[in-house]
Amino acid sequence: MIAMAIVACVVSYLIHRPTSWRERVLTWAILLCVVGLSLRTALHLWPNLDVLGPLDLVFGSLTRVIYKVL
Amino acid sequence: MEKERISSTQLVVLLIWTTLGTGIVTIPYVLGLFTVRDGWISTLLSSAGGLLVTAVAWLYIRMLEMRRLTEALLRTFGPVVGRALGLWVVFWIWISNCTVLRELELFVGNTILPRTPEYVIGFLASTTFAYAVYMGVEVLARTGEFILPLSAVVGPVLIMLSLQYMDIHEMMPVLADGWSPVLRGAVVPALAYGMEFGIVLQYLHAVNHRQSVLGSLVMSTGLVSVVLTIVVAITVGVTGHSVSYLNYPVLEMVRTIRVGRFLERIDTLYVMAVMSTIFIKLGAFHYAWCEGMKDIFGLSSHRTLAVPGALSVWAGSLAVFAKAGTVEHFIITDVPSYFVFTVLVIPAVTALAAWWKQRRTHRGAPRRNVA
Amino acid sequence: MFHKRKGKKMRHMSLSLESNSQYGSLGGAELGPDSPVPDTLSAMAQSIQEDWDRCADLQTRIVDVRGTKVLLVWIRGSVNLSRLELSVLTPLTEIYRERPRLEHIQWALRSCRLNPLRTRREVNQMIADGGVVLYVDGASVALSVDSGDAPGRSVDKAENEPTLYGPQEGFVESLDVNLALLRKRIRSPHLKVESRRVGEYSHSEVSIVYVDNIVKPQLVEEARRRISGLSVDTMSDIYKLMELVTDVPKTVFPMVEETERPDRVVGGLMQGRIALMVDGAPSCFMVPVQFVTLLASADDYYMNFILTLFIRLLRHMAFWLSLLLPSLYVALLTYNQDLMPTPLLISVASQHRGIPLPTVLEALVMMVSFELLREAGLRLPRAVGQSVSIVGTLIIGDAAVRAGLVSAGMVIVVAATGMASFALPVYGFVNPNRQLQYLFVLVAGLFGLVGIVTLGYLLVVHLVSLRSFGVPYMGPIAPLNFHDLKDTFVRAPWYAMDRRPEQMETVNPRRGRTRRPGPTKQSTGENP
Amino acid sequence: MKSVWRPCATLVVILIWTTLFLSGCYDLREVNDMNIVTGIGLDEAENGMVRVTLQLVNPNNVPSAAGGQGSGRAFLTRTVEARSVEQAVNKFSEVVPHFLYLSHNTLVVFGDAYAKHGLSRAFDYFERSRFFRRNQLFVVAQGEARDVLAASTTPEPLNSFGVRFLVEQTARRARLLDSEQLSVLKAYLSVSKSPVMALIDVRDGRLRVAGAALFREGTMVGTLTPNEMEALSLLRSGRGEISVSIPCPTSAADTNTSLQIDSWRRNMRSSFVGQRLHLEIQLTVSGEIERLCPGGQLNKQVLRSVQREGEAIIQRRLRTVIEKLQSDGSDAGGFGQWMFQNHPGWWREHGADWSDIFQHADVSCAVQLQIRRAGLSSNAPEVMVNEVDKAPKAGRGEDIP
Repeated sequence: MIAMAIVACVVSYLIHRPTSWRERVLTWAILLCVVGLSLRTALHLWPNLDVLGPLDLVFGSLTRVIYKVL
Repeated sequence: MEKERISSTQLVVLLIWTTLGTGIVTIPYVLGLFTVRDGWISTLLSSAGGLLVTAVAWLYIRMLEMRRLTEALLRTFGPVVGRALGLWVVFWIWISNCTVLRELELFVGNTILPRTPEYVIGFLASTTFAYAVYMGVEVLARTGEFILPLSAVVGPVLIMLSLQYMDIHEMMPVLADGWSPVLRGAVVPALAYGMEFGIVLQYLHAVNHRQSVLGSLVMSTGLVSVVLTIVVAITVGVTGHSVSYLNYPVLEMVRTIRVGRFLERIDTLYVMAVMSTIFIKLGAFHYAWCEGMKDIFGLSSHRTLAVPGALSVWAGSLAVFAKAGTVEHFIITDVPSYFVFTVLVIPAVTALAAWWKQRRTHRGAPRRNVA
Repeated sequence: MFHKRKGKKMRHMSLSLESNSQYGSLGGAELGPDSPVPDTLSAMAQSIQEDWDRCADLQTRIVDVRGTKVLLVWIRGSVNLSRLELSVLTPLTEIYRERPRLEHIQWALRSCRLNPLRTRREVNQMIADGGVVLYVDGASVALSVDSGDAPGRSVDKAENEPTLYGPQEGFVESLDVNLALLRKRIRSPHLKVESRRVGEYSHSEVSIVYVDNIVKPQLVEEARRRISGLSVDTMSDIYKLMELVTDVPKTVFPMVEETERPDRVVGGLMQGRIALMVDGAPSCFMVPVQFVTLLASADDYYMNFILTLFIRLLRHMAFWLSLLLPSLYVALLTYNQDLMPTPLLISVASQHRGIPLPTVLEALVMMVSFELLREAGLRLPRAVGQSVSIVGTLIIGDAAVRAGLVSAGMVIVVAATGMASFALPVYGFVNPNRQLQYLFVLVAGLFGLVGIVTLGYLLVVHLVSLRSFGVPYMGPIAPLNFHDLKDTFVRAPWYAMDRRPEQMETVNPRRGRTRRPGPTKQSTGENP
Repeated sequence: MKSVWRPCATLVVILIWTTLFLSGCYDLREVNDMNIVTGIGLDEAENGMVRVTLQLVNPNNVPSAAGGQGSGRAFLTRTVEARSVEQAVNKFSEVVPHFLYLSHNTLVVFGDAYAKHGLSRAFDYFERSRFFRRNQLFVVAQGEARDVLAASTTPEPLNSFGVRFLVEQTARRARLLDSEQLSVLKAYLSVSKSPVMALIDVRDGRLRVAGAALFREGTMVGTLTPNEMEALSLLRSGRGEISVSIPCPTSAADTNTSLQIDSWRRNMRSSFVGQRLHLEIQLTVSGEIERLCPGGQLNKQVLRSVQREGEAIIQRRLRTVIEKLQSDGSDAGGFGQWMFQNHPGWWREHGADWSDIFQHADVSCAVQLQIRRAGLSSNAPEVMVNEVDKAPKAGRGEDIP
């Protein structure tokens, strides 16, 4: 998966090359994110990375209220 | 380059696929957790979600014309607050798309490609929507239009074939357990899947008339809830109480079809049909994401991030929803209020803020007819 | 709306009779400088000799007409000599005025079409076009006499698009004849023909043909723009033109409708499309084109409209079958065996016992050998071709199965695919389908039906993203246009097709106002 | 700049597809490397083990139009013992070359010992596995499932198809209720909780449908004979071909009047006598005459008496089967389902004790028979045999029949 991610990132950079520095930075940031996320998935690094945690905390309890009301 | 436009028919088709794509897979399952016999009432009630979105969209368009949500946020709240809110919206789209892609990976992996790694399935899917989004909104809409007749043939045929196993008594007695399970069951279809219609706010720039937006919303809400109701009713009628423990009840409904010795085990076809509609859904969300990023970061075109963004959805789907149960947990407990906040509250607040701003600038001056 | 592909380089390199200023920079050796015609015969003869140096087929002849020397130049073979004799030489001998001047000679030759030529370039062009150039000593212009008779064949049956019913004439290699074939069918001054010369060496005539009170003006404008931007050395066939004026060069699907049938062109013109013709090409092509029109055959319009429905549907099916059949078979055999009925699976399994190749490879081998067979049959002379097909049938059809190299099912599938691809009315679809097959078989071998659906989806995205001269390729299906669906899967009866396709945005959308036919009240004798 | 990168991008796209290729093919299964499983048998073995028998197709021996008739049988069976079904199925990879392909399974046979011990432990496996479809047939073997799967079903070469044909053929005549996994599980999950499955018997290596197995909550509690099975199917509205024979009053033993019943409707009413449930079943049956007693004439009186006697016989048969159901404690007639649908309020209070209530319920049936057709002749031929030289009876001035 990591190999796939890296190759795909290079390809995506080649398919549409960003024109300004801002686009370049953003593109590279996202691509690095991709590689990072796939590293995390493939190697189980940072097992505590929980994007959903905060969402769950805030909205999960809100939804529970909805269910309770009904 | 002439501005790309989509017709109201195309918008309706796009919205229908946006909701039905995964809705048809997940909603019967979610319903089965709350109610079995009265599931069809819940899906009928779910149109409330779409109608809420329509109301907010009406308010929004009245105040902010045909501007994209992210664009409007920047104009109304200024570069800092607007960007922050815009990022919130973009993140919402991204995480929804991750959920959808993860659902697709699980669905395909669970049913027909058990041994293929999920990331390969996800990658195949991401190439499709990356390409479609790269080609622009017109292409996306047309692809939806092209798929529509195919599904419009396959769907009814599957439903007709499974009707022979349907037992209407499985739905009797109506409301035996009171309204509470029915209402609870309606929460997810209305507040999670209904809210997905809110994606339309990112498409406003591409639609021809403002009336057509509201009309399309109402129409697709109606169509989706009718289709879902039919599907849920038949699924319950065919599979009975098994709905409460099956992961993919509609799939099971299709799996029971057997006509003679020749026509059976056609569930793979159903998986294929669902797959192609989910591709559209992914594309629709991803296009909205790309346009949002374009507004927030001032990019030259939505194409800039079409491919990297698709890759991030691919990697994100697997990283965020690592465990299988996370998706369902997220959909059932977090998504309803999360989506309501993002799709209803933010645009409504934006519209009100725009109204307030307008009033402040016109204070003292003779009142003009804004609408 | 139109793609801006043409680079800057191409735009200012256009070459035609009108754009003389470009001439010098190109340095064409055969044309000589763009100077006026010399004013003495000897100078004229010399300049022609210079320009046409080492051209053995050039014929010059100096005639003395009562004291005035007249130079005649033409190219052997492209001029009808007896006509030259009759229309030029004989009248010249009948001039009785001494030392006749240019205007006298013009008067004597009044029965011929004479054109003044003012520059050396014009002179050389006329010689190259097969005309006779006549120069009168001391004149400031040369004259061209049109007595050309380039070799060519007569109007014949349309070999590549045969139909059962309807007219059988096909285009030939002469633009004039082809235009006449069109004029024969549209007898109206509204049929416009705009010609331009394209090709630095060939100077081929390229014509834009349209009906001016039907077609959308912007379409003609776009065609003019694309053709005037061309810069090539020769333009001897329409295929080069096709590639050079298309919207999307990177697609395997035909983006123009090629035809050699005048009746088909007339039908296209009436839909508000334009035809592009090239002198020397026995066919022409029409733009814009839509996918569905490419699956229509001329026969559809000559046949009963109810019967057409089935045949059209069959063709649409043939398109997708020729694309997908082998890959579906591979997917069913290697991934999705549950889709097959059990008895069929059992019989397939028993067929497959002992076949050494994996199914994907078996399919690829069969497809390649079929392709080889087809190519061999196509290139060989007809007499040898037959023996190739016999050998092929024996080897592939029978011996390979008996030897247990391939399964009988695979032979059937590959043969059926071939059949389906030959059922397509436009040859432009056959090759893309045959080659995309391989891609589909590969993904079917990797992911089964999931792969096919994914690649199919990508293909659909590609197809709907295409535009031909601004008109969506997959219209009227996506984007949907209910009105235009009248001539897609069905061919509506003519009385119902009273409007031209809306997606062509014609100026005059109405075809006619014929009522639905049937007995009138008087004829049935119903009470009033 | 871009023009240099484009071909590069193309190349790398090809590269990435290649990497995809390397990770594909995980699910590839060549058709010649598979054993197509068409039947599964589950038997109880010693020490709580389960004996799983698989029926595998032997493709070369399946007769086909191309003439693939080999010398051996079209299928073979293999047996493995293990602690559970899934373990046994996994264990087959050690026993048979070529991998098992379960997607085409069409028949599941439970040995009666296994069934009496409870089927619920097998249900989850069959429901969860992606290979099985819910349209496979569940049957119970009278004896060992292994023997059923090994028996010959000529002329059908494949045993499992043969069994399926047999069961479906019988089900069409309403001797059996539908016995597919879907309906079995639906019945299992319904409030009546009483599935019914076909019962297959092997005698001299040949198969026979021996009736039905009655279940309560997944445990086999009894069997019904084909005759009782017909009565059970009358307890639910439906269509079929059930024959009812009425003995002739005078003639020898092998003559009788036969009726063929083709459709019926059930109506029910419930009432309470104290705590005791009283169920009133009203059955409307319609059928045609298949045969009349010798000398029988279709006049009003005969018709009425045939109808009366038919009604009485059906009523008797219903009474027997209801008593059987009550004594076995199986609510296969779907009475609980009916109570739940029509009296959900009552059910909420007393539903938990249903099996007890049902066992002590007072069930009465009333049958109404309608004779719709009389076949191709009106009277039996014997009526005319002594009077062929005379005009038919009506011609002689007698009452028109």
